[in-house]
Amino acid sequence: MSTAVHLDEITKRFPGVVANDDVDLTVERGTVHALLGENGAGKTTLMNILYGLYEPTEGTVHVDGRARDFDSPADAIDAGIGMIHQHFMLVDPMTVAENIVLGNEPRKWFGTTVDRERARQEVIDLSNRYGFDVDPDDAIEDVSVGVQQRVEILKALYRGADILILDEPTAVLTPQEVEELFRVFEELTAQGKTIIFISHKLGEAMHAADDITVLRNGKNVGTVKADETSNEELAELMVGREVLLEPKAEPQEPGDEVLAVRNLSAEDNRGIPAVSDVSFDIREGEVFGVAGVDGNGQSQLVEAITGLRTPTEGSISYKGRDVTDASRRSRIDDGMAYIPEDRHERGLVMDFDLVQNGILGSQHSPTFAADGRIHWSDARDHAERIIDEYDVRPPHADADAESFSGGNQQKFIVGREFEREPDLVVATHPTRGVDIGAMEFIHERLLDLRAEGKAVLLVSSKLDEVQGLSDRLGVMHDGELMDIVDPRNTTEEEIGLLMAGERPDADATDAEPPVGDAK
Amino acid sequence: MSTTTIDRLRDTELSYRATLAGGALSVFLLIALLGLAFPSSIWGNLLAILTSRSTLSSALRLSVPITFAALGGIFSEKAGVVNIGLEGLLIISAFTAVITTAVVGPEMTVVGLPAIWIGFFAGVLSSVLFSALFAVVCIRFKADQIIAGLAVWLIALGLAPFAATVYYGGVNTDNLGTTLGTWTVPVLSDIPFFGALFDADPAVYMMLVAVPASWYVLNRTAFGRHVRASGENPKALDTVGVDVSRVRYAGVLLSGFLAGIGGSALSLGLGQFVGNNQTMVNGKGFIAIVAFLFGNYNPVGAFGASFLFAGLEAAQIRLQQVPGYGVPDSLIQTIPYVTVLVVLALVGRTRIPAASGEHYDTGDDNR
Amino acid sequence: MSATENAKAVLRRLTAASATERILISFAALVLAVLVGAVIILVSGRITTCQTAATTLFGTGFCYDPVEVYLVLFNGALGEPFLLNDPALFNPGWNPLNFGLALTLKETTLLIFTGLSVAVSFRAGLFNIGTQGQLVLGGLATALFSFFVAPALPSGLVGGLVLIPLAVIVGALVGGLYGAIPGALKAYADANEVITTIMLNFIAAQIAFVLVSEFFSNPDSQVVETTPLPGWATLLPVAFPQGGDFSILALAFGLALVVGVWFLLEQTSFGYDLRTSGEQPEAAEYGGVDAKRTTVTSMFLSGALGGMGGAIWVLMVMGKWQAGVPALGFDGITVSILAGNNPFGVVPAALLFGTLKSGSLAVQFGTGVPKQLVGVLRGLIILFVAMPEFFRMLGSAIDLEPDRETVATDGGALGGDDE
Amino acid sequence: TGGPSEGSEDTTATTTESSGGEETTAAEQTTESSGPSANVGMVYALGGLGDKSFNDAAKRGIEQAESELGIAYDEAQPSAAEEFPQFQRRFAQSSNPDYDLVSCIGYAQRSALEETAPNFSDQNFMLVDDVVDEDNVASYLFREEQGSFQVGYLAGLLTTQEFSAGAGSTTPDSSNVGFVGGTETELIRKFQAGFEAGVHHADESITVDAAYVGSFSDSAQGKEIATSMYDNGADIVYHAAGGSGLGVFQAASEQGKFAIGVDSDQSQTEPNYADVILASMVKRVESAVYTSVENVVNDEFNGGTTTTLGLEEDGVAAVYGAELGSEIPQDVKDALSESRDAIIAGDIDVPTTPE
Ligand SMILES: Nc1ncnc2c1ncn2[C@@H]1O[C@H](COP(=O)(O)OP(=O)(O)OP(=O)(O)O)[C@@H](O)[C@H]1O
Ligand SMILES: Nc1ncnc2c1ncn2[C@@H]1O[C@H](COP(=O)(O)OP(=O)(O)OP(=O)(O)O)[C@@H](O)[C@H]1O
Ligand SMILES: [Mg+2]
Ligand SMILES: [Mg+2]
Repeated sequence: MSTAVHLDEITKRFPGVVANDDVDLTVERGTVHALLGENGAGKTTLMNILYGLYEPTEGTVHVDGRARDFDSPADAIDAGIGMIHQHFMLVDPMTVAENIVLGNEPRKWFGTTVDRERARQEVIDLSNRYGFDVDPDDAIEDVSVGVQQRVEILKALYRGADILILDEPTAVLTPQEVEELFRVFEELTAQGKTIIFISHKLGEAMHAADDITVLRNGKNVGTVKADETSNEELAELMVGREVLLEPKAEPQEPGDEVLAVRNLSAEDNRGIPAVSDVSFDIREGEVFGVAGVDGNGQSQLVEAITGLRTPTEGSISYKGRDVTDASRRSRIDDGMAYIPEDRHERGLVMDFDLVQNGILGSQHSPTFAADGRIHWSDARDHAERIIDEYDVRPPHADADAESFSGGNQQKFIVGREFEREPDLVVATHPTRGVDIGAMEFIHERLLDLRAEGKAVLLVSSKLDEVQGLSDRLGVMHDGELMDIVDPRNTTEEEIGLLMAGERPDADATDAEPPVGDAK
Repeated sequence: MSTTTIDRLRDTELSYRATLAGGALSVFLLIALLGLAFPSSIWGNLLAILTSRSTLSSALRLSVPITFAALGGIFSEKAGVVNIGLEGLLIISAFTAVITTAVVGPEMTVVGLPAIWIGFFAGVLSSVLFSALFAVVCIRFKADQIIAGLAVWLIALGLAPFAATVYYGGVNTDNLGTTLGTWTVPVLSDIPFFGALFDADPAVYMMLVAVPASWYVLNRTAFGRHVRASGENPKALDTVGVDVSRVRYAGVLLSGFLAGIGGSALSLGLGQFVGNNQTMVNGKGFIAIVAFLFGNYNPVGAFGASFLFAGLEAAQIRLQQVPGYGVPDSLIQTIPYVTVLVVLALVGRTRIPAASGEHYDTGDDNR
Repeated sequence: MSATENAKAVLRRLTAASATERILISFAALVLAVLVGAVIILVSGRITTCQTAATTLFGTGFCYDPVEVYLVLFNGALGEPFLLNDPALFNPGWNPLNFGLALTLKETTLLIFTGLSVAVSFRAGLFNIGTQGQLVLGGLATALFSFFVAPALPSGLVGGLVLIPLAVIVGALVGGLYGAIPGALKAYADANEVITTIMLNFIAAQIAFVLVSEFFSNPDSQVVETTPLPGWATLLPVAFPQGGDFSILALAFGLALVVGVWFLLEQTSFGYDLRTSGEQPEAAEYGGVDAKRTTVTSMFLSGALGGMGGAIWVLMVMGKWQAGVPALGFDGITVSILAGNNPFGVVPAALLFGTLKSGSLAVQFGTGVPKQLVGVLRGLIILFVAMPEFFRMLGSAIDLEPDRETVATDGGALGGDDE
Repeated sequence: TGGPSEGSEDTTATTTESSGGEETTAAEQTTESSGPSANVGMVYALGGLGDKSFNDAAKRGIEQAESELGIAYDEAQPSAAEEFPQFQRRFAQSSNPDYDLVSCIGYAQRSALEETAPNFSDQNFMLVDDVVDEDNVASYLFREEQGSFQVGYLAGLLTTQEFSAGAGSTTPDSSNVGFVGGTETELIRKFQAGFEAGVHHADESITVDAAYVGSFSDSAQGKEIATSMYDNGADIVYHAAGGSGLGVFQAASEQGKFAIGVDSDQSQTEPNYADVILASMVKRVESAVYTSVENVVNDEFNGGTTTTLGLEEDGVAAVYGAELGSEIPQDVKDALSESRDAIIAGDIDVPTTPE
């Protein structure tokens, strides 16, 4: 086995931050290498350096035994490196084929014109070679995330990549799609390709990788063989202390009904049906979980419940009152808290400081405003209290929201919403992108609320999270609530099948058209 | 102008076009019907105006500056740089074209090139240089594009009349006594109505070439794809090894080039630069922005919209002269603007390139 | 971070410059514009012809002397307190209450209104180019209202005290309603406000022209204008010379509005809603802000301020409405940009542009440099204000950049410069 | 080629056309010589100098006064109506030099002057095209309808016959002529009214297509309008549109038709189009300006009076084009002198508002 990549004492400094601190990393050819670490550990930065997006402040990159000085991704591509970013780098309105050949378009007519036929053919050939199923003529914005990821991989392969870097490739996939991806890994390594992938998930790394490197605070804290380590060892390496891996909600007797959703349907922004005929209810002291792969209507469902989207059909009643057409504000005033999935877009005004962000949603409430005038001193006390109680760091109420890390932003939002003294908490992906410490904290607070008799609607694509916290668990697929299960008596595989749109009694419903996977 | 609220509207795009085209067609049919039924009524007059060769040729001529500026706007904005300074580019090129011709001497020829064509190219060059300044400010110095665009407009709006006053003693230049003239294709120009297409200003022919050419460049060449990617998702382009800044510079310079043709054609078609008030450009650059938004960033659509505005203007000029009905001219002059409003109210949003107006940064500090 | 997020972060940091930084940048932009303007003056001084050189640099004579031009400009705007070529320097005959200063303050006052109008809409995230149209129609409404109501009122001070406030309110209402149109089109039909306001400017000018020329024209005049209002129905100059077209009352009112708008934006729930929708519409919606209503209300407010500008133009400057309304609304955009859309910033920005405008006439008179120079300067100022990054780079190149605090756990978001 | 010319050089060289614009600043004028016989401030109409029409006519008047009466002058070209009072006041206020007369060109200055004049009762003003009833203002009006009648009559006579001269020609079967106005105001309607009356005096059946540009400086629009008229069959188009009129001449030239100029003899001010300019309705703004300056120099300023100049006073007249005039048939010319006499005698009553 030869060495494909060797990173030698890489240090990368950003203004005010050392993202990578003297990192060594060796990846053998033809292997799968996992990179683990908490948020902000420097994983992405390290890989961006390998890909030529960033120049290291210190240290050298060796590929195939030669020291390289990449000025741009183009150089890295020439050296046979391909990278699939955490957020896909695809041009939405362009087709699959257009995206794959972007920057390397085959030309005709003396180079003046893109040879579209040849581009299509090359894409088809390539995807056949690796057994991918993609239609070159689909627009990216019309295909599923899984397909988009395959397009990204094809894009790298089209450029002759031998070394593939994938940044958190499994974050948005169903367990089945994850399995499929790992199968692709095997196919690729069998053909001599080298794979480096970033993950937060210990199990995946153990399962799919040959070697695992853990980063913490920008430093390499250890490289281990996947078959010689344990979850516990990895977790400790990542966090630097022992952690509680799986939250468990103790059973508890629920009280009165708080939220009742009946036959709810809603459309997405494009006017395409996104939620169809969903019914469930949540009672006091109960956590109702919603599991599903991102983009199966959870967002629209939550938006309808919280008043950000008008349902096309069905009704929502909250605390015994029909609120189907009630405004967002009236729901806030009525004690509905909401941790939105997108903290950058919705949860916080990035240009406002925490004092101002602390009253987002309460700007008209008598607590902070009288006669239309805001009491800024009360608002400041409020923000400082949240910062204090929810351990927001650094504790600067006057700093703009933008200047806080994702985890701290999330803690602030969680604090603000929990401090509303809500009757219902709608929490979507409350721990997305936050590190394990913060995750633990948020889980504890959610369970506290439950213990206080509040109702919680928890939406997450992290199966272990919803499974561990919920009293009842609804699984969504293509806008439908496939089933409501008892999370304590259901296996991950069963839930995974529901997420993929297959009902357990699949034999019985075989005749029906496969639900939804339109792509 | 936040782009975050703008949805992906692929599905409605077709219906958008259909609505526009259908609307225009049905209005025309209605006029035709009424006109044929009551030939001596206002509708009859209107029909006669709309089907006259003179109106067509006027509409073509009037659409030249708007179309070129709109094409320029498309390239710039598709590449991710909102260019609200098109008006300024038209002004600066219109002025430079005339002053250069005047300095060279309108009757002179230099190496076989008549002075007026030297002026024409000088006008284009000035607009390219101006857009280069804009590009550097926006791309290198990450200026707010809208504000920088306004600045380009304001500078041109001050500079051209200023220079005219320095040189001529008044905000208007003298008349050159010569224009770009017309090119007439024999035989074809005798066709009724459509003959206007073959008996037109040189700039009209240029426009009729530039529109499909722009479409081709945007949709069929690698450069065009890079332009689109740069406006939709610059990082995607960057990560496949195409220099986003280069593409954006090219897009902005191209917008200067195209707008420059429009500006030169505008003033040299008349042989004079008028610098009063909003200058002779008088909002055409802004109408161009409306035109390409209206045409959904498609060069052909933008031309269609420009032609619609110009056609309304041409019809309006003729309608004014129809005796015996009492609508004040100023009211007729609002027709194009009201039309735009009504259509916008009915059709609503257009799809703006996702990353246009935003800076692109590789995110690293040492490159 | 995705590309757009990343780009947005950069954008945010650019616009979220601290107040001191903003002031520094505005000042630097002014200085740089003045320098570039000086070069333009010199160059044009070579293009034009004259008998004697105004200045000689590097052995070359120039017809215009930039230093003189700027001195004349500011001296003129103040009403010539200095004798530029006289050793005595101070003009003993200078009276602070003069025409030159009145002209400067008149422009300043009008620009405060239009600058506020634009600032309010920009803060709400709406790119309102339509202040001009709102001003035109608001002014017309004021003129017509006063014209028809004045006969019913006792003339003199009492009548004025009743009529003028009402007339301003009418102007504000009409301007506001006209501003609400693009607001509603944006909110309910998703029509781009940049386009609609540009269109509405054209339409307003034409409609006003037709209304006046066809129905309300002054029978004694060749010009398209309304019949002049009686003196008591207009804002008369207090202290300043008669005919100076400046009323300190209007300025006081404008300054009061500055405070009012600031209060509204920063201290009230409505202001919070407005700013939130301007910064991040999604977050506003999330926070229970009715985005559509806020859009319409903000545009109404912006239009009302523009309409008041028109009312003041009619009541203080013209005493009637006349076709060919000056481009005060467009100037408001530049004022607001220079002010960073901050109500308090509007005052110095308006004063600067008012000074430039008023001084430009003195420049043309005193030096022969065409007054359009000021238009160029205005554009340059805006251009430089748009590129704070340039000054940051300049600043760090000559090591003026103050060490800014970096929050420890943050990715250096406050650390600013990526170059 | 620009820049200062400094002492030793031939000073006349700097005022020749070849070196671009001219420089007339206050500083320069006053330091120039032993002292002019009078100082005059000129405030031109919107549209500015270079219109080859109205403002340029006024400029000719002041230039004539400069050379013949030895006065000095400064000029201001307002770009918006709001600048009128400012420029008027600056001249009135100035003590260096102290202006003996401020000439306000164009009706649009009236309301400004109504405010300025009483504020500066020691300052003499003159106003062209409208009346300000103050003792220190001399007002000058013209009977534009009379001159317009004359050119209308000419157009009416020529359009019905076969006539070809210079670069243009008419067809006898045509039944319409055109009128292009600047902005639609009472004053310009007078031009239209006179023109229409003249045309109909020749032949009742000829229609006059009339349209307004909306501006005195939008020659592009002027060209579009005139082109549409020629396309519509008009042989001759008369304009009263200041600088916008240039477009009318261009359209005529491109279409091989005729145009009639206004205010100045435009076959001379626009020599490029002399081959299509049949005639011009001259309005002798220059003589109004000259006369008022002369009055001031002679201490005979006629403040508080209104001078009305018509055909009789030679304040307005139809003058034939420098190039085409000689080709106009004599019988047409005779008819025009007849109608001129008839108007002066009061036998023809020319309306001042269009039908
Ligand atoms: N362009 C940048 N400018 C400044 N700081 C940056 C930049 N990119 C990353 N950082 C900082 O570097 C550190 C490492 O970030 P990086 O994105 O590599 O983390 P990560 O391990 O990939 O985290 P995650 O698991 O959340 O993706 C973070 O503290 C981040 O704040
Ligand atoms: N280019 C950059 N410049 C400045 N700060 C950056 C940059 N990129 C990332 N950061 C900062 O780094 C910190 C953490 O970055 P990271 O990539 O982990 O994203 P995150 O905040 O966890 O977001 P997500 O929710 O997308 O995971 C944040 O404070 C972010 O603002
Ligand atoms: Mg990462
Ligand atoms: Mg992250």
